[in-house]
Amino acid sequence: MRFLATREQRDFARSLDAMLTAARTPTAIRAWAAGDPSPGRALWSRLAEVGVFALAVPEPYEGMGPLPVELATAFVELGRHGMPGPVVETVAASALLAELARRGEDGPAKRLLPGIAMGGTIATLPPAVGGPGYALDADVADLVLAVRGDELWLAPGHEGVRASADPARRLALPAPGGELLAAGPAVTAAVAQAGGWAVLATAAQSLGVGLTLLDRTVAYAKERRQFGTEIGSFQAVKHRLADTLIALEFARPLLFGAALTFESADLAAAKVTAGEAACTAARTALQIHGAIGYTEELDLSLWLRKARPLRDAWGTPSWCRARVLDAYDGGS
Amino acid sequence: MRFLATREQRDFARSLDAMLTAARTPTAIRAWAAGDPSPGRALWSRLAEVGVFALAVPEPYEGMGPLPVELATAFVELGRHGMPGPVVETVAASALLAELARRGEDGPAKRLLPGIAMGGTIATLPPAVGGPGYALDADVADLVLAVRGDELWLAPGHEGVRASADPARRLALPAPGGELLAAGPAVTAAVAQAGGWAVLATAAQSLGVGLTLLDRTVAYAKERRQFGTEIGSFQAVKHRLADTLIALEFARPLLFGAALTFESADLAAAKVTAGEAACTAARTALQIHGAIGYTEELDLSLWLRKARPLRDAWGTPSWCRARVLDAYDGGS
Amino acid sequence: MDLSYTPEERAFRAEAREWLRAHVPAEPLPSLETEEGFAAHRDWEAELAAGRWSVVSWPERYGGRGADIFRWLLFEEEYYAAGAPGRVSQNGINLLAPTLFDHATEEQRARVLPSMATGEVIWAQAWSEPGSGSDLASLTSRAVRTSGGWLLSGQKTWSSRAAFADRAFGIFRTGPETDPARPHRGLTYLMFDLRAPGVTVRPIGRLDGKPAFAELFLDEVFVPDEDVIGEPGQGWRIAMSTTGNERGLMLRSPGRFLAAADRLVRLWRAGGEDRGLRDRVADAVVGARAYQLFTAGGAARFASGAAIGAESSLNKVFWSEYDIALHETALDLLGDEAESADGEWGEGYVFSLAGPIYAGTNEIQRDIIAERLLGLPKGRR
Amino acid sequence: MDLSYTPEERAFRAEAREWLRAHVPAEPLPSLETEEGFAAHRDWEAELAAGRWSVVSWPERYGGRGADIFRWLLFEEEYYAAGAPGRVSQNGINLLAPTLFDHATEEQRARVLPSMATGEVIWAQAWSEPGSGSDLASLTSRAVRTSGGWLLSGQKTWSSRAAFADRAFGIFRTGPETDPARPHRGLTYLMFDLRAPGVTVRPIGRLDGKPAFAELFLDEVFVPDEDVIGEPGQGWRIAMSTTGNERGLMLRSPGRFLAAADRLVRLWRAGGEDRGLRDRVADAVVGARAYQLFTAGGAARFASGAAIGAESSLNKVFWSEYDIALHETALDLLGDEAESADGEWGEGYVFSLAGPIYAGTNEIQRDIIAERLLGLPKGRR
Repeated sequence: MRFLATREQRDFARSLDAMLTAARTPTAIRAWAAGDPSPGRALWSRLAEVGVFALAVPEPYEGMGPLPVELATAFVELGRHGMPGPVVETVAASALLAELARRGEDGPAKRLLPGIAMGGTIATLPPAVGGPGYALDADVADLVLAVRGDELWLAPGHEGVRASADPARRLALPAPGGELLAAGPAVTAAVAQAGGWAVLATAAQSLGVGLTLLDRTVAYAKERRQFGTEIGSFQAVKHRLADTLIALEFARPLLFGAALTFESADLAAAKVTAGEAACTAARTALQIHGAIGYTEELDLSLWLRKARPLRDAWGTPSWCRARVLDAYDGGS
Repeated sequence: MRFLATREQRDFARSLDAMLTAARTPTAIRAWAAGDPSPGRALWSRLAEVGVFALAVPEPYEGMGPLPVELATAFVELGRHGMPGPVVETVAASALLAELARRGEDGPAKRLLPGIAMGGTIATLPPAVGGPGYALDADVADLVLAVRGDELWLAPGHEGVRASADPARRLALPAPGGELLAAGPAVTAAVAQAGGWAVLATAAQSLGVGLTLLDRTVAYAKERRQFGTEIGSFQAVKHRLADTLIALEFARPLLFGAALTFESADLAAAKVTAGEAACTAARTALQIHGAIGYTEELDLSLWLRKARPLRDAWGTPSWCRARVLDAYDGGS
Repeated sequence: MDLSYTPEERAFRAEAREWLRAHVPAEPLPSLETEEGFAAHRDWEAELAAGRWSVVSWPERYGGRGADIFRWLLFEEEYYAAGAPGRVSQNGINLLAPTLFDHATEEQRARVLPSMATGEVIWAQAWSEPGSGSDLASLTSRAVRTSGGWLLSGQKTWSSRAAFADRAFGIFRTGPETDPARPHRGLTYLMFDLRAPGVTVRPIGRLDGKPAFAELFLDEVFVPDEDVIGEPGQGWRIAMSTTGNERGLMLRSPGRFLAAADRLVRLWRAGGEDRGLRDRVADAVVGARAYQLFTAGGAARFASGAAIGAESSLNKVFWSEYDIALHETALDLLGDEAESADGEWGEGYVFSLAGPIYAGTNEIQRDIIAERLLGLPKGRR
Repeated sequence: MDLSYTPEERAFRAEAREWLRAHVPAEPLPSLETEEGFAAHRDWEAELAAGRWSVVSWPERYGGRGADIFRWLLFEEEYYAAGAPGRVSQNGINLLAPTLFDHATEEQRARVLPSMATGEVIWAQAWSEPGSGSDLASLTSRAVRTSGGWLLSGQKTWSSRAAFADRAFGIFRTGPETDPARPHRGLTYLMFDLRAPGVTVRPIGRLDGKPAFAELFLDEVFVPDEDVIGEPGQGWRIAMSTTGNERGLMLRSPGRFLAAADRLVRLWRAGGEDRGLRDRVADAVVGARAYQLFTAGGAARFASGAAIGAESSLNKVFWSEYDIALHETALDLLGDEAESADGEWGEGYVFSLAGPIYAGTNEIQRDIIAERLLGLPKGRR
């Protein structure tokens, strides 16, 4: 048992970090929110080049997967840099098609998976559980899937876009009708599998969002002076930042543990813990920044607004906690 | 609307405070816990002399009541000084007998209320709702009541004493059998009325316990030095004490509001809020005192151990919150 | 001790309720942080003023009803219970007006208050500066003496409502360069026109993008002597004297939270009374009641002549944390629909997040509570 | 990155499980904070030692199995899952033994460790003094040079287990009078006999009255040179070097919380799965898993040669708050029966309350996290 990232995994994270830092994601996020997805699409392609969208895709379909630990690693970086777009949904769609193929229905996989893996296809679909059924960024996506009962449909686009609390998230229902891709129990099983990947990716993204909120706030607390001293020397500020670090650092092992076991309870535990930790980080970041943190023009807002929607997407905290206990059958 | 204590109410509180301070209640509390109730009984008589046990007793039975605001005022002081014994239960018993009398069954009231009001009778009975049915300090009480269905019984003593988390609270079941005092719907109504008084008195006692925990901790924080300075100058200590004060000061108006309206939702709101505030004060007091606060020999322990049992007695927080919503029919 | 109302108070409440029932718009107005919504809210202020409900606690000669604090609290309860619009005039009414009553000349009051009461002039506050958030004493914007008045230069920020408001008030340095030992000296309280030459207003979007406040760039903006409040150099004392009065009770009226808790219970019941969130819903009801009663006690002390001092810090921390908790509970009740919530819950949540920051951060308030109410030693914070 | 066990590890786990199933007392032992319970727990230590399970991570020559940290964690999981008794030897095993491995002579190890492993000698710690709780560097108890050894004088307090233990260890001032600028200088690490002439042990009752610790009054207590660990004057460095190693991972083993969460779920299910407490029960399960995995990561870093530094402060704050939350949830599940709960929930709750206080208060730990892990400036605290 060596519960530590391998050198390759660390290098993968570092190279994504470097690429996304150089790409100045805040510009892409603001453009995405303003209805111009082109900088985001350019970034999408670069992520695909290094394999991010191939991690849930099996090799026969131009993928490298399934590699859940690497996926979690990548999505922490996507969260840290605030990558816009239906990144989680694209992974979920790829996992869905891959599982369908594993169960014998490989037509849709053959047709659609290579495009996803290579980055040419941005896919989306509504979360499998509860919710109003919005498919994130369906207005931008190349491929909108919809699950209706035990049928998988290729939707003919989307209906009107509705605002999210995070302007870089665009909510729309898949349009009715379209093309039936598959039906029956294999679809139901594949939807469940896709949900697991989405939960994992969302948890990772949440953790990354929380880490950036903490990093930026620590940096601000070291700079900002009030009452003649850096505010980071006030014990109330220090302790709140310490508690935020604790929340994030105990979410991290749950995330990678879930990537390794892929068990429903572990996935749910990672999701609720990372989601709540990111929200804690958001509250901390806002309070310590004060009024400046409450403005949309500071880039901090790009992460602040993401924390809560990610906490609730693909399984609210309540849903996650229910899953933890449903599956519980004793310690270790 | 003048939601302020009158001069008489303030004077009443001040005279109780002076009496209990002079009486050095910690000695009585420790003796009570060790099985020697005599100092506690002596205090009991002095409280009765100034009318504390007459506040829920109507005038025809040697009482001064009903005076719920004065009762709440007195019980804050009892809590502040940690008065041992079934003070709440005695008030509940008196309210029960008074309500029975008001509903026409005045035999038990005539026989038993004067003794309670004058302080000669220490009474107890189990809480009306849920719980294991222990009558507090039944081993010391002169009068043990028991409600069985819609019957009120005078129990022939108690069964074995069980330990409480607060050694100054002694738990025992009323012994079976005894004398039937009353039966029928009047008993049920009187039990409900008694519950209201008990909730009020317990909430007041909790508030008093919390106030003392805060006062003693503030005093300690001003004295105790570590790292070359009073620990009360550390911001983490200051903020925790400030939050404790907020919790207590927002419980106080709920308590007196409940005394004025005597509505079920207001009583429950006061109880849960004062009970939780006292527990907050206990956690704060323990943490700021550090190891010395964790010892039974420091008098602080006498209040620390009381906070949680009082929070749960005569209606747990969950029960109280349910009452708040049961009765809710819109604001103001 | 009592909680009962006089027949006159009950009649006042009934009159307010009836007027509101007849006049409150059936549909919510557009957000007051938009140009369209600002105008709609200004119209609503005029309508309130026409019914003499815009400033009930002011003397009648300025447009009020001379209501005491108990009636003011009753009015607020009715106002929020009726679902009436947010008050676009609140900066003027809650911050500037008390200062005018305490420190202005009768001429200034007669000139400023009536148009504030009708919404004809909407006021923005101009306290903070980029380098001076919580540490207000370190202000550097200056007012320099000129013939017949003063010339303001410098930068203000977090000026609520300034994106669309007419005039503003704040304190400016008129004394010698900042003396680090006595930073509160040499500040002067002034009113100025947001459309005067030399004023540049740059709206700032808050988290949801709405321009809830603005930066003000001031370049030799002329302010006539008649718009100085109190003595030059006394601005700090004047500004602080109003923060210690009943403002502590009026910053958020209990009526707001009673109404919000009511909506929350309705949301909870409509969703099937989720047992997992029951305790938090109950706590919202209890908290609103606690705040109502705490305020009633404060009002009674105030009415009996006591000053509202550091205890307004208890109030500030309580309501600001309460407000966030209430909105978080609502969003959790909405579950995965919370993301697309707007209006009372979505915008309300964003608004609540500012509570622990503005009007003295909660960290500062807790320091004040610890030092002034508990007597703990001053630390370096 | 992986979470799998080798066949050898699985065999080790199976062996431990089987031994524990055969040996763990069917009924809980009396509380180890009573004389009777202390003796029963000492017997249990002997039984553990007979099975060579008392100190699995020690070398075989001292009674251990040379288990690496992964096996130690596995053993702990099995130990707590089996409901085995608390470890009365833990002060010696967790605090003194690591110091002996790092700083003692071979003679000292051979003399001290075997009797510690069997429970023949139970060790108490003697760190704190009445004026020095969190501020350990301000210690004033002294060791004065005498022929062939040292004479200890002064007072120690919060000495866990000392009411019934045999020997104790701690640091004493041997250098010049406290230099306020360098309070850590001149301290020496010593072991001494609690029954030696000059030692008075005064048990102190904790909140539930049980004598979980004691005051030690020392009046010229002779300590031979052979019981000094490391160089005289180096006591601070020696004491601190062990707090920064794997002790941070071993202070509370994950197995304890996995077992406690398991009991909590059983309590919740037995009570009908109260929906109002479901989330807190789930959080206990999640927290135990998080702590298990966090520790697994720390163990992997430790095994790969990294030092466990300030991150042990993350661990300390987490488990201590977790432990209280878990017990509070249990007591809330018990509702109005909580007052009369004893054993695992009642006594466990009292025990949990000490967590945020001892081994460095959580306030100090948060300062360390902020300064060493986040790089925030040192404040005056």
